[in-house]
Order: sequence, then C-alpha cells, then structure tokens
Amino acid sequence: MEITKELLSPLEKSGFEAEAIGKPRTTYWQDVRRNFRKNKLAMVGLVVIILLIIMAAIGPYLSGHTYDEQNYKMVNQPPNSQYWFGTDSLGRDLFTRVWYGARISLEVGIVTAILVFIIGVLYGGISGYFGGIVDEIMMRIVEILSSIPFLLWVILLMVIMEPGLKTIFIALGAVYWLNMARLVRGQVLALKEQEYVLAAKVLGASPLRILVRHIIPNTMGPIIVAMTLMIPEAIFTEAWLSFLGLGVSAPMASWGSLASDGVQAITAYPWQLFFPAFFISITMLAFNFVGDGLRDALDPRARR
Amino acid sequence: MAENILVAKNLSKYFNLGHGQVLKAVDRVNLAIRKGETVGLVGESGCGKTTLGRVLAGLYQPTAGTIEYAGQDIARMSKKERYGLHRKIQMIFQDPYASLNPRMTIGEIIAEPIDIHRLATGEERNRRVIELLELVGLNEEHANRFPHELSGGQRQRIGIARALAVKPEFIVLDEPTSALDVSIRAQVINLLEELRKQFGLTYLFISHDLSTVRYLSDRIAVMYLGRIVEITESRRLYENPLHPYTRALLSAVPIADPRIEASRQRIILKGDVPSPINPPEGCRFASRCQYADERCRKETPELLEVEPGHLTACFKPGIK
Amino acid sequence: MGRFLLQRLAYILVAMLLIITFTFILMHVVPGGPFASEKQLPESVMKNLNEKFHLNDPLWLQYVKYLQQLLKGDLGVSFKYEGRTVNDFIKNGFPVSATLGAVSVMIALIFGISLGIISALNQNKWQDYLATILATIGFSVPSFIMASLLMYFFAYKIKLFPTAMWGTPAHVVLPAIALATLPTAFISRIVRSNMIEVLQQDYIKTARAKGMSERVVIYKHALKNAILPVVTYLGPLIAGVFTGSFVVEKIFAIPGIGRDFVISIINRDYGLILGLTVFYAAFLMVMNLLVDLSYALIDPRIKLTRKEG
Amino acid sequence: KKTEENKTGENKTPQVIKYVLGADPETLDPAKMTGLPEGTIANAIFEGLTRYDKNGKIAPGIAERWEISQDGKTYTFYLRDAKWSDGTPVTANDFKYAWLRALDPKTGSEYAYQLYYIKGAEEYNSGKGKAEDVAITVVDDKTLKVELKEPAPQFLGLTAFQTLMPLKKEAVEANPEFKVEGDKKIIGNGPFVIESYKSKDKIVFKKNPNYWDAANVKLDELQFLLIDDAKTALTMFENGEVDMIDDIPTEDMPRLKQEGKLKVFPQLATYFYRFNTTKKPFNDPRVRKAFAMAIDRQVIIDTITQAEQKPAFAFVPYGIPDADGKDFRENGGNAYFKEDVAEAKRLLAEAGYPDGKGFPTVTILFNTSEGHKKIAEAIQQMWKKNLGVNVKIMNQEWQVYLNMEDKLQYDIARAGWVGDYLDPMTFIDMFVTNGGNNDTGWSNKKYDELVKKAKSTNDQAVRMQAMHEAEKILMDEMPIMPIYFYTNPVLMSDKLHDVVIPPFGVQAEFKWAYVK
Amino acid sequence: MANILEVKDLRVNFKTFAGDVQAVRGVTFSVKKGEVVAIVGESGCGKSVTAHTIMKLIPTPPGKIVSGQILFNGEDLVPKTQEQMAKIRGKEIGMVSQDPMTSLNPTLTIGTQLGEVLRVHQGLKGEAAKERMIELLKMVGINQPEKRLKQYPHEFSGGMRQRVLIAIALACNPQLLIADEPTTALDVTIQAQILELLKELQNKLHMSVIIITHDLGVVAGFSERVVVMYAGKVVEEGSTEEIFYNAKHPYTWGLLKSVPRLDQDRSVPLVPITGRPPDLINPPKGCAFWPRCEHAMKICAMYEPPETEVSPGHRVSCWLNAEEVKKLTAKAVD
Ligand SMILES: Nc1ncnc2c1ncn2[C@@H]1O[C@H](COP(=O)(O)OP(=O)(O)OP(=O)(O)O)[C@@H](O)[C@H]1O
Ligand SMILES: Nc1ncnc2c1ncn2[C@@H]1O[C@H](COP(=O)(O)OP(=O)(O)OP(=O)(O)O)[C@@H](O)[C@H]1O
Ligand SMILES: [Mg+2]
Ligand SMILES: [Mg+2]
Repeated sequence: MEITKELLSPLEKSGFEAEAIGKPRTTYWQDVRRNFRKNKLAMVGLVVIILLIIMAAIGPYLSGHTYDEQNYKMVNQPPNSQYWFGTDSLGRDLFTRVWYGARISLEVGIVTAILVFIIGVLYGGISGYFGGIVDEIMMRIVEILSSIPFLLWVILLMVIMEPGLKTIFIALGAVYWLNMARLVRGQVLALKEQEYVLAAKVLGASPLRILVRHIIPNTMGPIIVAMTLMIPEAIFTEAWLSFLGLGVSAPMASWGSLASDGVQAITAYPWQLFFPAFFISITMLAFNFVGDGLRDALDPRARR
Repeated sequence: MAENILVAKNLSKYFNLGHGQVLKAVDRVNLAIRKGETVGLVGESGCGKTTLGRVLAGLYQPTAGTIEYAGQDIARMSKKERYGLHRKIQMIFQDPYASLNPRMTIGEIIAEPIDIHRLATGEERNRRVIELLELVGLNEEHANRFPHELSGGQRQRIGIARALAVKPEFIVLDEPTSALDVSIRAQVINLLEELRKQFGLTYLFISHDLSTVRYLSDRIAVMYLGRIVEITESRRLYENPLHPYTRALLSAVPIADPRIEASRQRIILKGDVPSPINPPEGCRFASRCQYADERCRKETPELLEVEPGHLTACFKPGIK
Repeated sequence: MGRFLLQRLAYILVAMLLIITFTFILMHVVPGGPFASEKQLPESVMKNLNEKFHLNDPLWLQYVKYLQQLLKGDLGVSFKYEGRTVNDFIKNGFPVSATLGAVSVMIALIFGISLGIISALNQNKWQDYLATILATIGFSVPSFIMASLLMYFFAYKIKLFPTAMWGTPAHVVLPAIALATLPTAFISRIVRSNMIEVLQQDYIKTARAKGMSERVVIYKHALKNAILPVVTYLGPLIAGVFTGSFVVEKIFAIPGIGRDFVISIINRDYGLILGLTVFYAAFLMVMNLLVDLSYALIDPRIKLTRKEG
Repeated sequence: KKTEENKTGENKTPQVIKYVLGADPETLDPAKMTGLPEGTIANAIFEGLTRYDKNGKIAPGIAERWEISQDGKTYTFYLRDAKWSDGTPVTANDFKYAWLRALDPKTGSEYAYQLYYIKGAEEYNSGKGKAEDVAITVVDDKTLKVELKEPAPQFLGLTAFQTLMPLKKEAVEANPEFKVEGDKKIIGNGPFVIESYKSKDKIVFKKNPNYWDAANVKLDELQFLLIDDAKTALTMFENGEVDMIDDIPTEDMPRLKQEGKLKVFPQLATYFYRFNTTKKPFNDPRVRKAFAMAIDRQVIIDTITQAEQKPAFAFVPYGIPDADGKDFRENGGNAYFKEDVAEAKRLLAEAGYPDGKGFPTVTILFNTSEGHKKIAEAIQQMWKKNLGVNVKIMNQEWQVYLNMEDKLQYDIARAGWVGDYLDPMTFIDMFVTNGGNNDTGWSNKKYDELVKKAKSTNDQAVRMQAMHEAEKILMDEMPIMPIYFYTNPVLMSDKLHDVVIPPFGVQAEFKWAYVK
Repeated sequence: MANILEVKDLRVNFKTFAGDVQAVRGVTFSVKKGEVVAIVGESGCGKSVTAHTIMKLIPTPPGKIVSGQILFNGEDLVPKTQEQMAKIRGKEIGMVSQDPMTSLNPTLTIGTQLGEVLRVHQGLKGEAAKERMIELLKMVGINQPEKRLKQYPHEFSGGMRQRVLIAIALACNPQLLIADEPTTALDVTIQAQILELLKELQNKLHMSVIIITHDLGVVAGFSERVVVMYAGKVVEEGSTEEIFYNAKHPYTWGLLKSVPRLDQDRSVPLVPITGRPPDLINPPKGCAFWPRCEHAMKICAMYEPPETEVSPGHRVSCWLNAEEVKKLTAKAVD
C-alpha cells in the first residue's frame, strides 16, 4: 500500500446522502410479492392451486365424457385409456367428475374461508376492540352458540332454504365463524394496546378506522393460517351437508362427496377414493404453503 | 409570564383491577403548563408518568379532577367535542418500533392525520406529506418505505412528523428518546428543540433520562408513585433539590466523566418502589426515605410552594 | 379463587339456561316429531302417544316442566327408546366415549408434542418438512376416511386388531388413532410454532448461559412454556373427543355417546336431544373451567381474576 | 349339565350364532315394538298363538289349534301346555292382558292399530270405549275367544306378530320397562331368553329350557350384534368375527356374488316412486305412465341394487298366496305395463309435451341414503335420455322428507312399502281415497269400492278377485310407479343351517338353527 | 497480570437470506484477572454477539465463527463442543443479560432456577443447595430469601430479578462475568443499586468483568478499561481515563459529545453523529466509519486504518492517528 498526500485530502461526500438507505426502492406490495416469490414452497403451492383451478375450468371437457353420462356397461372400471380415473358405480367418468368436483370444493373452501373471515373479523374485532362488557357478552354468545347442536341448525336450514351452494355457505359460515371470531378477538385484544393504535386514537381516528387500518391487517398471520386449515374441513363438511341434502344436488358431486362415496368402495374399487382424496390433500398442502408464505410475506417484521 | 395553556387540577387516574384492588396510577395531581414552555416529567418506572401523559392527551378518561385546556374543561368532554382537540394536543410515543403500524407506508402513516381531519386531499395531500417529511429531516423518498426499513431515529422522526401534521399546540412526549442510541438520541433532541422554536410548541417531556430532561426543560416535575413530589425550574432543581427523593434520583444519575464519578457521593436508596395498588397512608416515599418519621407515615404532604416557583410535597424540604 | 369459581358457576348456569332455550326452540321449529314414521299412525294412536309424553301441552308449559325436572337433576327420558332415561344413555355411553377420548387425547398429546418438538428443533430441515407434510395430511384426511383406512389395513388386511366393537384394550387402538389424527396435527403445529418462539426467548439464553445441557433446556425450560397454548386447546378438545364422535363410533361399532347426539336429532327424540345437549354444554363449560384452573397451575403468572373467553 | 351335553357328543362345535342385527332396538316391549329388528327379538323370546314355520306357513304356536266361525268373525284358540321361562304356565289370560295392555291409551303403543280388527278395540284405544267392551273372552285358562268387527283372514297371521304376543302380568308389573340389567329379566315364552343386553353392543340369548318345543331348539346361545355400519359388519363377517349379516354394501355385492357367498331371499316389499297427482304435470295419468315406461328397471337392479331384485310392473310383490293357493303375483302377472320408450314418448306428446318440450322441471324427492341417491340419479338420467325431460333430484333428512311427502310438497317421491302380514291387502288398502299412507292425492271411487268389497267378505275368492281388479286400476292410473320388488340378501357362514329368513315381520328366525 | 481472556481476530457471520451479516469482523481484546472492561458502541455494532460468542451461545446456524481464537485461561474455546462449553458456562464464566424481565423462566420458581446451577456444576442438592441459595440471595441483597426461593419471577420487581440473575451468574464463583447491558432496562435509582452491588461483588470475589453498555456514564463510574466498538470492530481501546480525556477516534468523540454536558443548556445544540451505522452485509470499504466521519479523508474510504498504539494500552484504528506513517511514506513517495 502506498499512501500519498492525495489520499489524505478531505473526502468530498458529495452524492453521499447521510440518511440514504442502501436498499432498492420498493413499495409494500412489491416487497410482499418479492418475498412471496422467494418462498419456494409458497410458489409451488400457488402454482398447484392455479393448476387446480385451470383443471377445474377445463378438466371436465378433456375426456369427452360428461359428468352425468352413465354407461351401465362400464361401471366401476379401474383407470384406463378411455376413463383416465376409472368410473363409478353408475359408469360415470371419474375424471370429469373429479374436475367438476374441484369446481364445487374449491369454491366451497375459498368462499367459506372468505365468508368466515369477514364475519369472524367483524365480530371478533368489535368484541376485542371494545372489550369490557361488550366483549364479555359477545364472547358468551359465541360460547353458547357453539354448544347448540349443529345438526338441528342444518335441518332447520334445510327446511327454510333451497338446497344449493348458497345454503352450504350459510351453514358452514354459521359454524366456523365462531372459532374465527374467538381467534380474531384474542389477537385484537393483544394488538389494541399497541402504541400505533394509541397514536391513531390520539389523532382522533374512529374505532372503525382503527380496526380496519391498524388492527385487522396486523392480525392477518394467524388468521391466514386458520383459514388455510379451515379449507379441508369445509370441503368435507360440505360433503356431509350435501349428503344430508343441503348442498349441490346429485348427479353433481364435490370432492368431499366423491371421497365419501369412495370410502364405501375402498375394498372393491380403491381408485374411487384415491383420486378425490389425493386432490383434497394436494389442495390442502398447497393452501398451507401459500398461507404460510403469505403470512410471512405480509409481515415485514417476519424477515429479519 | 406566559399564560397557562393547560391546568390539571386534582387529576386522578385509577385502574380498577377487580377484587377491591385499585391501582392509583395517578393520584390527585396538580400541574399547570404555560404556553411555549417545556415541562419535564421524571420519575421511576411505574410511577405514573405515561398514565398522566395519556390522560392529558385524552387517551384515558380521568377518574377524578379537571383538565383545563385553553380555558375549557376537556376532562369531561364527549368524544365528539374532543375530536377537534386532537388537533391541538398530540402525543409522541416511547417505542419507535411499536408506534408505527408495520403494514403502512411512511407516506400513509403521515397522511393518516391529514385524512382523519380532512386537512387536504389529492396533490395537496401529497405535498403536505413531503413537507412534513422534510420538516423532520427526511425526504420524499422515504414516503414509499416501510417502518421496518428505517432506523430507530428515523422512525421516531416519522412519529414526530405524524403528530405535527395536525399543527398541534401541545405535545406530550413520552420518552421519545429512551429507545434510541446515544448518537441518534442527540439528533432527535435537536430536532424536537428546533421544532419547538419554529412552531412555538408546548411540550410535556416525559423521560427517565435526567440529563436530557435537564437539557431540554424549562421546568421539571418529579413524580413518585402517582404523585408529583417536586416541581421547579430545571436549573434550580439540580442546584437545590428539596425533596429527598429528588436528591437520591439526581445522585444516582451516572455522569459521563470518570473524574466526577470518582468523587461523587451517591445516595443509594433501599428497596424498590412500593406497589401502587392500594398504596400506604402518608408520604408515599416514607418507606425508602432515611429521614421519614411518624408524621411522614401518617399524613400525606401536599405539594406546596416552599420557595417562589419551587413546589415540593415534603414535610422536611431540603433536609440533609 | 373461591369468588372466581362462584362467578364462573353462576355464568355456567345462565349459559345453560340460554342453551336449553335455544335448543328447545330450534328443536320444535324443525319439522317432524318423535313418532313420525313411514307408516302413518292412526290419529287415535298418535293422540295417545302425544299425551303420554305431554306433547299436547303448550310449548311454554313443556319448557317450564322440563326446567323444573332439570332442577331435580333429572335430564329427562328418551321419547324413542322405551323406558330409557337420558341418564341411562350417559351412564352407558359416556364411560366408553370418555375412555376412547382419553386414549386419543393421550395419543394426540404424545405424538403431537413430539412431532412439534422435532419440527421446531430441526426448523427448515427435512424432519421439519416431513412433520409439516404429516400434519397437513392429518388436517386434510377426515376421521371417516382415516377410520375406514385403518380398519381396512389393520383389521382386514393384516388382522392386527379386531375389526370393531368394544371390549378389550385392542379394540381401542384403531378408533383412538382415527380420532387422534386431527388433534395430533393441530397440537404438533401449535407446539412447533410456540417452541420456535420460546427458544428465542431470553430465559432460554439464560438457561444455556448457566451451563444447562440442551436436554434440560428443551424439556425443562422450553417445553412447559411452549405447551401452554396446547392447554387452552385441550378444553374444547376434551369436551369434543370425550363426548364421542358419531363417525368413528359408527364405523367401529363402539357403544359410545357420540352416536346418540346425532341419532337423537334424526329421531326428533326431544327428551334425548335436550338432555344430551345439556350434558354436552355443561361438560364443555366445566372442561373450559378446568383448563383455566390448570392454566394457572402451569403458568404462575396467570391469576384467576378475570373470566377468560 | 355341560358334561352331559358333551357326553351326547354330537355337537362338538359350540352351538352359538353371532348375527348382526343392526341398530339398537327401540324397546323390548312387544306392545311398543314397530321395527323389524325389534320383531326379530320378540320372535326369539316370545311366541304368539301362531308361529310361521320353516316354510313360511302359519303353524300352531302357543295355540295348539283354533276354530274360525263361518262368518269369519269369531276365532277360538285352544292353548297348549306351554310355560313361561320362569316355569309358570302360559294361559289365555296372558293374551288378553297383553292385548288390552297394547290397546290401553296409556301404554301409547304405536302398533295398537294391529288389534283394531277386534270388536271394541279401536274405541278403547281412542278413549271412546272401555276395556270391558273389547271382544276378547277368556273362556278358560286354555281357551281364548276373539270377535272381529269384520271378517279379516289376515288376523290369524297377525297372532304371530309381536304386538299380539302374550305377556305375563306379574313380570310386566315388576319390570314395566322391559329392561335387562342387574336382576331385571324379561320373562318370555319363546325359544330363547335374553341373558344380557348391552346397548349398542350386543344382546346375548340363551336357549329357553322351558319352551314347549325346546327339544327342537338346538342353539345354546344366540348373539345379536348391534352394529349399524354395513361395511363394518361385512368386514367382521369376512374376518370370521360374526356368522351372519343381512345388510350388505352394494359396492361389495358383485364380488360376494362372484365368490358365491351371497344368498338372496324374497322380501314382501316394493320399491316405488309416488307421483303428486294433485298438480301439474303429474295430474295427467298419461304423463305418469310415460314416466313409468321410460326407465330400465333391470339396469337399475343390475348396476345399483344388485341383489337379484325383480323388476316391478305391478304393485303387490311375489310371495303372497292367492285364493287358489298359488302366488297372487303370478296369478295377476307382473306386466300391467311395459317398458316402451316409443309408447312413453307418444303418451307424453299426447299430454302436450312432445319430446319433453315445455315440460316443467320436476324434482325427485328422496330421503338421505346412498342407495336411493344412485337410483334417483339413474332414473333422472333415463328420463332425460328417453323423454327429453329435465328432472332434478333432491334429498332430505328422513323426517323432513316424511313431512314433505305427507303434505304433498313434492313432484315425485321415492317410497318403499313392506307388508305387515301375508295378504295383498297390506299393499292394496294404502291407496284408498285419503288413506293415511296414500300420500299421492290420488283418488278413485271404483278402487275404493273394490277395497271395501274385499274387506267385507270372508270369501277368499271374492276378496282376491277384488284386489286383483283394484291393482289393475292402480296400475292403469299409475299414481305410483313401481320399480322393483325387494329381496333380502344375506351372508351366512357355511356352518349355519336351518336359519329361516322370512319375507316379512322378522329379519331372521333362529328357532331351528344349528351350527355344523 | 495475566490475561484471563484473550479474544484474537474474532470473526462471526450470520447467514440471512439477504446475505451474510458480518456481525463481528476481527475483534481483538483481552481482559486481565480482576479487571473491569467496558465494551461500548452503538446498537448493532456487535457487542452482544461478541459476548455471546465468548460463551459460544450464538445460534448455529445461522451464526458461525468464521475465524479467530477465544483464549480463556490460555485455552481456546472455539473448537470446544457444546457439551464441553456447558461445563464452563455458569461455572467459569457467568453472564447477566440485558432484560431482567424476560431473562428468567416465568414458569419455574426462583429456587429451581438458582438450584439447578448449583446442582449441575457443584453437585449441591437438598439442604446444602438451599443454604447456598439463601446465602447467594442474601449476598445480592434480597430480603427473606427463604420465602423468595419459592416464588416465581413475576412476583419480583425488575431490580430484584436482575439481582437474582446476578446471583445465578455468580453462584459458582466464576472467574469472569459478562454483563450485557445489565442496567439498561432499569431505573436510575435501581441502576445505581445494581452497579454498586456488582462493584462490591467484583471486589469481594476478585473476578474479571466485561460490562457491555451504551451508557458512557456507567462506563465512567464503573470500568477500568474501555473497548469502543463500531460496525463489528474495535476502533479504540484504552484505560477509562484515556478514553474520556484523550480519545483519538472521531467515533469516540462523537459518542462523548452527543450526551448533554452538565453545564450545557438547550441554546447550545448537541452534536450528534449524523447518519446511521453501516449495513453489515456490505460493510463499506476502508474504515467503516468514514461515511459518518467529519474528518474523513480519501484514504479512509479506500484502506482500512491500521492499529496504532497511542500510549501504552491505548490503541486506536484511524488514519488520523497514523500521522507518522503518513509522514514517512509521504517523504518516500515524493
Ligand atoms: N391499562 C392499565 N391497567 C392497569 N394498570 C395500569 C394500566 N396502565 C398502567 N397501569 C399501571 O399504572 C402504573 C403507572 O404506569 P405508567 O405506565 O403510567 O408508569 P410510567 O411512569 O410511565 O412507567 P415507565 O417509566 O415504566 O414507562 C403502573 O403500576 C402500571 O402497572
Ligand atoms: N441471529 C442473528 N441473525 C442475523 N443477524 C444477527 C443475529 N444476531 C445478531 N445479528 C446481527 O449482528 C449485528 C450485531 O448485533 P449485536 O446484537 O451484537 O449488537 P449490539 O452491539 O449488542 O447491539 P445492542 O446495543 O442493540 O444490543 C447486528 O447487525 C445484528 O443484526
Ligand atoms: Mg411510561
Ligand atoms: Mg446487545
């Protein structure tokens, strides 16, 4: 090393900005997206979900069979070149039915999750935010409702509503929101003492604004995880409700009902269980990965 | 002498813990703050500084007492009436990491008060945000960033900019620098002082850090277990502390000078601050005070003017 | 403490009253009745039956009578199963369901906690991924499929366990596993995330700095803190699992109480519906109370001052 | 005792049969029993005046013989020396007691109406008459005389039915709820006694040594397992854990048939669809007929039900003797209509819906069950293909379904009917105007008259003729569309012998059964 | 006097998805027997990592000791396994950490947490252990020690918990105590108590202490020697007197000037160090401090400054102090 006088002259810190941060400029959503993309598992999950949705859209038209076309000469066929996933006991093409089922089950899973999210967040948010006696009463109501037999409620729904997906959403929403409300309330209770909430209060923000802008977004982590876990449950409960007559009417079938039919045939025709069960598990895994990824990506503090 | 901007009389805030337990976080506090001055509020952890600050800022409803702000009693105001006041009284929080919503951009955070009070929209709003950022020594570029991308000092500046957005008159600063590094702390202190001069702000400066308080404040109030035990001009407090607690406090502050440190006589207090739950009769400090006698344990000393402009709540002010 | 208990008990009573009221209303709003059948009964027969069970009384009177009888500790009688009281059903079925439930809760705790710890200690390694996948499968395979698969493989194919019914300890294994699947998955996830969090706590660093071995750090210092949330989950879990599962009991032909919940509703067996609902709700609330109490045992910071939701 | 049996040496194999009964019985009180499982239990532990023999013929039971008056209204039964399981004799009083008990409004017996044939019975049961006015006379300990309102040839068969089984008064008063627990036992007079009963688990029977025909009872023990999951029961059967099941999952039928294990027995029951004849489009008999003709019954049987059911082109199932002793169905023929798509289309066009055009969307209502669903799906598809009509299918929880059916809130509703006794009347009188089980809104004067005629005579030839004619009207007008006649598929271990599977009343009769 | 601890060119990295954080970048210092050494520096400069590395307590992964030696009584700790370290931790080296509120296990009693150190390192059990525990609690000034042993941390105030932590750290009479900001979370009056206590115990037990702190006031009153760290490096090291009255590094000047002096009032603004510490994933070339340094020269941004011994025991790494070198080389080149 040679030290010259030149080297010892004062450094011109022009262009050097004392407060600059050595990171590229981003927005929140760019940041979320970038971090989500970096999460390999989450990306795999996302791709799988997209593939499933694409297949739900086009799958039913690929095999050349319709979901209700019965071929009594080809009942209970194992997978073969004509029937890729085999056939069921009425000789219907399982491939087509599985992808029709995907439409229903994915819709049920996702819509229920969103519905439960909205109700649970509103209810739990209000309960937790206002606290005190309001919280006490609202949470007691939740506790009492969760003790009332679900089946009775389903039968009632069945009597007053047309069977169909809408009814399913109501029935599912009616049960699952209870847990979601509990979860949200716990989160809100913890968050409402955060200083940024107090800061908003001092600024004169309304309770609604505080809930929507400050508290709810910060409860997203556990909520997203709970939502992903709810999806398979909703899918199977839908099957049970459909079996009871609440849901989509036959010959339309969902993954859940295909699986419950398949279970009956597990000894004789195992593929009738395998395909729907396989896709449910795959969906579940995918949503799980996406959920975890989203949770991490949405939370700037998660990346240290 | 400037007029009082805020006068708290017999202000109390109790927290009901149930089972007959009452936590007297702030207990019959009298405090007058003059327009344009900085009042420091010091005291040990848990003595009620934050609670007092939050009551003044309207975050808590006081249990008893009045707060007159510019001649109006704001303690019993309805939410609606109070709304406009949010613009006059603001608060800056201790923890720069917790006081900014991690999921909002800096721009959004600073724009929030502008939106709440509909102070500006569209281009005007953006301009205001940039103005405010520049005011606290940041720039436009920071508006797109997120709190986690900023340093503690920068975050605290954001908090300050947010409070300034509504053009307040009075700001409660709840330990705005205690979470910051020494080097950064100086930046924020300088900024606060600059802004005070520029906008004629009035500060209630809450802190543990006595050297900073002394540096910044016109007057200092010392709190102990929910009560103010001494209040006077800052220089006077340092030169002639009258309350035994104040003296102990001052002697405990380490001074960054080994020679002074070596020659200092420390008053080491025994024990901890007693619990504010159902506090004992008499002077709250009696249990740790080396001069306490029967009377101190039985009667509660009032905050009285012992010298002109120097109030203390002690039966034996200035005893050595 | 005493006060806390009193408060809770008072609340439980009020809640029970509301639950009974709701269920009563719901039950009567829904069409059907305990004596509906495919073969239409002559009117006179119907009348006799209704009289026998006081179904001709105005609803409010039935309601009041039920409450009176409940105050005497009598949960009522089944309208469908001749001469059997709700107490009989509970006496016969509950011990069975509870035994099965206890075993599955044990399984869920042992496997859930182990899996969670393995995951947490090997965060983002293959063990963690494997545990994640297992848990996900646990979440996505419902008990009826699990039960059928278990029966197919372990009873039918390799004949390791009896197919169904109740009696010997061997009969408990398969249904208990089927019941434990979901809770195991759940517990493993809870333990994993809490373990990861707890391991970053300062007191763990303190324990290490004291020279404690890794085993002591994990099992003595971390685990107790990491399973606290599991305790909260245990209340509803025990209430749910101990009161039986319709599906698992049906598939494994287990004489538990889980089936009665569903069948009573299908039969519109008014007495049984109400009685079992009262039982379930009371059990749930008592379990939650016990959880709160045990919470205070595990976590000394928790004081039993406020009711928890 | 054991050593004695061993000495006789014939039976090395333990004489125990494990049979899967199904769900828990609702009661063990014969007066209150309604279902088949309960009937099966009653039949094992009690015996009425008569009992069906191995061949399904009415045979003497507790009554050794009987006399029927010329007008067919007075029955006199002469009882044999039979004993209750506690050793006391069975007397005519026990029958009178049991029957009056069933009729007592306070008992709340659902099947009390099975005794309505007896003079004064209905009045007593509905609170309008007195017990003394019910025409049951105990002539002496061993003679029982009964007077009927109208001639009812099926009455003799009914005396084998659970509601009419005798009860020992003291035993009933000691154990009014018919419990089996602790020292509470049911005192019966049948081939077996209940040794123990564990709800949702099993009922264990032992041979009743005091049974009058004990010499012909070879089983030492009989177990009814209370398992209501068919799949589980099948697995247990295949694992050798039970000896006999009769609820078989359809998925496994082909395999079991292939393996030759499946035995199929006739059942006195018909599977059919009701049409709501009170509203469009099924108020038009042509539409109803078109629908009935446009499905392929054999396909449904071959691919769905798979238990060798017979396609039904009439309503009354096989197995009921006609006046001439031959089968009622064979005499009447099973061909009141044909499956004929062209004809169906023609009829539909005639009714104003050529090629199904303009036909409203109608719904098939059925109660929740996998099997009903598949049949409905298949039929829906057949109608769509053959008639070009769009049919929806909807399932409902059992009670809701009953309610909707009863209130005629349906277009097409699935139904099934099981005979209570061995006479066409158990099927035919369903569809009289406003009949409690009509549920179609259909009404036909001629039909009503024919039923009345059949009911008011004792002359079998006239009765049967009237019922044949009535059935023809039913099939012409077609308020219902028969689909198939049920069968009863059973899986039985090869060791079992002489287990009788009757077509109605009970699921299985084990009196003569043995293991070898 | 012998060195009890010598840290030589220690480098520690943390793997993160953004890159490797070079938390400690060649730290060298030593501690003599019975000496109190303070490590000061801004947040994030690597003080805690250094301390934890000495105890081998950094989480691995993501942390990794890249190079260097930690000689404890002449024995290198770097190659030691966790099991071997467990025998040293708590016995030879005690540690008190920053936050007393979170550093005790909330679900175990104080007695359990104190007792297990005695059991593991000294095999003390039962009565003997109890006696020792009571003695220890008395030593750190906790009244009614017997009763206190059965209580849980939440029943203690912050100051008391810190005393308990000190008792735990000192239970086995360690030769070295590492106190990582032991008073930062405490009130001034309690801080004074704790520092007093530590000082007293240090004298009594003749142990060496490394105290990590932000607070120059604490340093002034407590330590004999000061190590100033910046961006994972030691920039200046010397006796307390030297550092306070004869500091040579601009960074040390900055630290000293940013606290208001006693006679300073608000008419005189404070002199803060502008900017913020560098990103340790990509530390700047040359001297890490140059972007914030008022005296920065071109050379500062190009070459790392060499270490100069200003006076015996006072070392500094800054080009400003390499005056002679500069003169010498300047002549030679011209
Ligand atoms: N919401 C609340 N409910 C119950 N008690 C409270 C509440 N907020 C504060 N307290 C109690 O009131 C007392 C005063 O608290 P406060 O936060 O005002 O003290 P502080 O002087 O600001 O302390 P620090 O210096 O630690 O910030 C403490 O004992 C505290 O535990
Ligand atoms: N587990 C870790 N993973 C990644 N980086 C880490 C980890 N632990 C510490 N670091 C980084 O190492 C650097 C030094 O941290 P260290 O905790 O030693 O700072 P410090 O001087 O103790 O600061 P403070 O005064 O805030 O305690 C920081 O930049 C920090 O981000
Ligand atoms: Mg505070
Ligand atoms: Mg640190």
